[in-house]
Amino acid sequence: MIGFEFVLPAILGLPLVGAVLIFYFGFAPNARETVTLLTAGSLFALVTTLIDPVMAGERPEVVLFEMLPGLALALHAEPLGLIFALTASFLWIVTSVYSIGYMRGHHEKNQTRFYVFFAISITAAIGVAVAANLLTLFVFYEVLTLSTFPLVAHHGSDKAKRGARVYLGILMTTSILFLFVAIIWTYLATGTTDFTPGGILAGKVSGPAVGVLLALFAFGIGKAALMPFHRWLPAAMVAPTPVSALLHAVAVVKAGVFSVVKVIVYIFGIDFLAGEPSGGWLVWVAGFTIVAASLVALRQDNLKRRLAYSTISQLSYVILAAAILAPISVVGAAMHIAAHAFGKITLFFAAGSIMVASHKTEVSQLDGIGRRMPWTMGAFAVGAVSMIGLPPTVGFVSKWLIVDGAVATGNWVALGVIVLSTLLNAAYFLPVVHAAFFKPEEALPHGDSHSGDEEAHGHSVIHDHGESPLPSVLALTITAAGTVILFFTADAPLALARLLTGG
Amino acid sequence: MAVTAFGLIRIRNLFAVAMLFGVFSLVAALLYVIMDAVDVAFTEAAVGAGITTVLMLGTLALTSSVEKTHGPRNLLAMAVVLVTGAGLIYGTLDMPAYGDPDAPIHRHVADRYIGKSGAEVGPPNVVTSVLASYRGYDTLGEVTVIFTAAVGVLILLGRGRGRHTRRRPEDEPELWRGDERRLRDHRETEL
Amino acid sequence: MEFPGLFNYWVAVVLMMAGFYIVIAQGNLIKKVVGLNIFQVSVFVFYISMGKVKGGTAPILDEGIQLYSNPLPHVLILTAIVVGVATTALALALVVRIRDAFETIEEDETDALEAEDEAR
Amino acid sequence: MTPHLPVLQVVIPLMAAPICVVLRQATAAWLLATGVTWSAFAISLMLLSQVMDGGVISYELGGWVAPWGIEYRVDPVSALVLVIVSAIGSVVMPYAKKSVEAEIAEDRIYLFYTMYLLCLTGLLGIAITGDAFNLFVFLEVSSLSTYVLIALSHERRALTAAYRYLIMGTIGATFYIIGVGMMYMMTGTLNMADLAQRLPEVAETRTILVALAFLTTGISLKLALFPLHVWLPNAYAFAPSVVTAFLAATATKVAVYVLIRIFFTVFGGVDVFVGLGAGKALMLLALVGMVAASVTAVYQDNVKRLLAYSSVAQIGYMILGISLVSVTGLTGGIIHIFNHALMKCALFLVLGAVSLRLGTVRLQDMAGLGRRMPLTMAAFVLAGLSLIGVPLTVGFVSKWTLLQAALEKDLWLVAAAIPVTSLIAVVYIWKVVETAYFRPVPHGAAEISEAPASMLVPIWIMVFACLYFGIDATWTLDVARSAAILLLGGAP
Repeated sequence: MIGFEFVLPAILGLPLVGAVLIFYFGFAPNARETVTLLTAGSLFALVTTLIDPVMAGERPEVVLFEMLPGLALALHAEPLGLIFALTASFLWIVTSVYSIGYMRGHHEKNQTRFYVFFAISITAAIGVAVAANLLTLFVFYEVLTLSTFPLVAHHGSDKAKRGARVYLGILMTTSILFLFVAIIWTYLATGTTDFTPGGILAGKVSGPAVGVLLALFAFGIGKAALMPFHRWLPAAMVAPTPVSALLHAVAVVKAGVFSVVKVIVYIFGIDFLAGEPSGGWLVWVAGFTIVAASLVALRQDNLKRRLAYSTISQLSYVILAAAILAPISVVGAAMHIAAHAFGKITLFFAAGSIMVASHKTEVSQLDGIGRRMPWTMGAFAVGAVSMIGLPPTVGFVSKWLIVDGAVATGNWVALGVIVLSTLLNAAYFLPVVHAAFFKPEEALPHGDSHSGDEEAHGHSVIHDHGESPLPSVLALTITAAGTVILFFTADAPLALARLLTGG
Repeated sequence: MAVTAFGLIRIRNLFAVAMLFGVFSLVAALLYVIMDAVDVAFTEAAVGAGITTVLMLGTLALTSSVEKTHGPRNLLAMAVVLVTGAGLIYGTLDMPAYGDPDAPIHRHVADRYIGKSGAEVGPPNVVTSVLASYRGYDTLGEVTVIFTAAVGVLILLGRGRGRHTRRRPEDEPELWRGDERRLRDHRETEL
Repeated sequence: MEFPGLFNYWVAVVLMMAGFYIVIAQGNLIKKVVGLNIFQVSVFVFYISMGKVKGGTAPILDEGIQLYSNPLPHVLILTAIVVGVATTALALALVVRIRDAFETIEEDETDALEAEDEAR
Repeated sequence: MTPHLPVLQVVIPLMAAPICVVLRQATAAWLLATGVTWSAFAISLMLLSQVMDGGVISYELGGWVAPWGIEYRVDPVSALVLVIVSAIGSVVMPYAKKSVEAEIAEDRIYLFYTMYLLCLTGLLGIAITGDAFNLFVFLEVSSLSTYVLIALSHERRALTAAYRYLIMGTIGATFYIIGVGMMYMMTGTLNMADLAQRLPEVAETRTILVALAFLTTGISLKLALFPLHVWLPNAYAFAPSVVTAFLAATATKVAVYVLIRIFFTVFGGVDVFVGLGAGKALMLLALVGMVAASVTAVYQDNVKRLLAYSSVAQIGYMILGISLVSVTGLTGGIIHIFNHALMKCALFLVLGAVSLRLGTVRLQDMAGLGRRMPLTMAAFVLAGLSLIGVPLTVGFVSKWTLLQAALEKDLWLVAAAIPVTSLIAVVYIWKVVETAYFRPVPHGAAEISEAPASMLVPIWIMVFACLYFGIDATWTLDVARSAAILLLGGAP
């Protein structure tokens, strides 16, 4: 058994060392990619060593150093963070495999820069996951924002820069303007920023101030994409597909909702917040975001944009689940972080594969593509099912828990939202699947894509294409399988998630 | 004195301005004598009226001697000046009356200078004692300022010629000034 | 005795403001320097005024004199005068250089030329 | 040796300056100046450790007891400022050699170092002296040398910038003298500690009120407090690179220090902020300055001037910290003096390297520079992030402390202004970063190489300092806090 004082800094340092090595091996792509995969693999292995002790009830904490007097940069391991860290580190492996196929198949430039910043982003995401206090969380949160900027702006074109600017602008604005203030407020009110089971704010803040503080946190964590601060996600669609996967599944948005849940559970405390009526608005905002984003998704023809709005909607599921403030729904929230990660990454991988293989980006172009790319579209179908929340996928498990919590607390608003959005989810995903497999392939050549998307190179002739490169297909098959496997083995993560509420 | 000052605002010929400024300085020096500040009066007469005027004339020789146009009367400047002036007048209201021997200014540090400097330092001129001893450090600073200005002028105007003799810091300030003037005279003759 | 008591200070203030006005309102660079000098000299007058003791004499120790004017302001002003001249010398040197570079010593004209530089 | 440290601190560079003139040789002058600055740095560190261990040091010049003689007084605040000034002064020196050779005529270089040392002397003298009039003398030493240093640039606009600075600086100094004169008139002393004891008796008089107003205005001119900052942008933009880096990191900081001195030591026994209303007025100016100058910075095309406006905004932060009049606020103000010195110095040094290689610092000419000078621009990014206030950099520490101070007092508007200006900082820093990294190198651009090692090392020293003191701010915060407590405790 390795000591925690070693493991916790190690899972933080490993991807960082990886980043340095990747940079060093930039001249030799094969060596570089080997390093990436090795780092990702060993990171996941390291994180898994934390499972047993955490399950056994240990909550190890490591203080790295004191940053401000009385405020340390510290790491700890607890169930919620562990779920996030496991998800992120596992998906990093898969994403790396996929990236290799995608980046080479697509002849991207600046590949070394891509892998380096990807590794740094993972470092930051792990840092967010194991942060022991708000200050540490904030530090890694900002590092994550900054390190993903070069990824979003990867193409360097004007459009990419514009998208990246919106991305950076919104995330920076919300975090500095709201989150930063909220953290200092919390610190002044309580004298600490440590994440503590049961919360630290009880008795320190009361009345309307609780609602305001909650708002500062909820909107300040812009990565959770709560409306109206969701614009950065569609804007970031200019990035290459592996980056989208990183944003939507592996790290960024997950770090957002994770932080929100963590703040609700460990800073406010579920019981405290449940007793304060001024915090009740969050359910409404989250519910509104779910429905509104779904409606917008329905109208998007660009596949990636449709997925982006779907993400916005799904993220608010997590926030909604946490805001219901029932122990069982908080477990659901934790589960949904993992569930959505696996489902959405599959969908993005599929969208990227379609683009690499056929240069198609619009939903309306996908008629009959399932016959040319059966593996890809099969995986897409599985991912979609998980998004809708049907068995036998993990999406069903998390949704079930959330509904359970809503019923238990009699939160009919939440329940209505979930039912409605499930229908909407089906409405925007199933037609894609249907068209891919059951509509005949269009014979006429397509003109330039109407979206003007950078990645659509305007091939005027449909060329004969099959599946995308093997690594990509492999990756999306793994994640699709993951959603199914997690459904059948949900007990393990659930056991971990249940520790959250002491249940 | 006020007349000369206001005259300066209006006159455009810069030669006249320079001369008038000399007159202004001399009047100030006279005032100093009336107010018992003989040392200061000497310095003002020599430095203010003398050197400054020479400097100005020197500069005028190098540039143009007539001020070109007046812009429109600057109301903002006037407002700033009036506000500042009003503030100062307001501040004077609580000042001790002119020449009052009981004002705090005369009761604290100055007493000791007058009372003991003869014994502690030596020279009968208290100003000299204070300058050289009690506040000798200010004088060192003053020398440094002159040195700075001299080197500065040298850098700005000495066109690649490093011809100037080294002066030792313990020299009297007067000598320094003379040196500076020599420097400038030298430059003028070259042009 | 209120009025004459403060009269000296008021004169100093008026002179200061005349100098100050020249500095900020005049466009000619040399005249600004002149204004600066007037401003400073007036401050000196102000200092010397406060050092004066009615009935006192110059602070040179001598038998039989009891009342001296305050020597400290004199010392300060000696220093300040020298500093002022140094500043003036430097300012005038700068004016000469500006004249070399811009061929004018009027502020509005240098401003215009600077704007041209900016546009380049 | 040790008891004479305070005087050595100032006198060593002072004496070295004339020697520089005698040497008449560029390299020799550079060597001497480097040695002197580093020894000044060592002395300041010793002083700081002495002060932190043993309390305030008082040194009587010429053996005359204050208030009759002139006193040097070192407390945590002045010790910290001494360290900042001499540290920046010494770290810049290795960098200066190449940069100065490129920007200043060969035969004037030794005089440049003379001026540089004099400027250092003046700034150190201001920080260490305990006498109000002596401060004026050193203020003039530093100012005069600064004017010359700015005018040394071969850019002709530097001359007018220096002239404008001279006029405004002299007005500021004269205002200061008027203020000192009035205080002297009412108390009969010039020693700061003595003044602090005697002022409360006469604090109610109009004369003292006006004296305070004049002191504040005079110093505000020097520290470029909005709206008295008009001299600063051009002065910084057109001065030689080394000078800009040095001045940006030290000159305004020392002026802020003087303001702190006047408010908290000299007027320590007087209720300056609430009673005389200075707090509100300063806070307002600071806030307006922060926002207005930041916005102006966004529209600048010359990157040096962009950073100069950003300096004006950052000075607003310091003044804001002072105007909050709480231990936390003052700590924030003081620590920002330190932190901002580090990051601005780094940024301006980067620009010096850019101008050495590229010959210009205009934004459009910097396209694609990230590829051509990777190490230099990476330093710019890191220091820029610090300016924004990203965690793990010094900027974050300042903002954390200031925001905390604002929230302590429930000043929500102030609390909002701090993040808002950070966001504007994101905009102007990002403008540069994007140009340097995501814009292609213009066609036909001359081949350029990375900056020489003698420049990169100082740049990266500053950048690492930005990171180090951002990651572990306990030491700096301790010093700043003890200084703040001392200042608020009613003065030494």
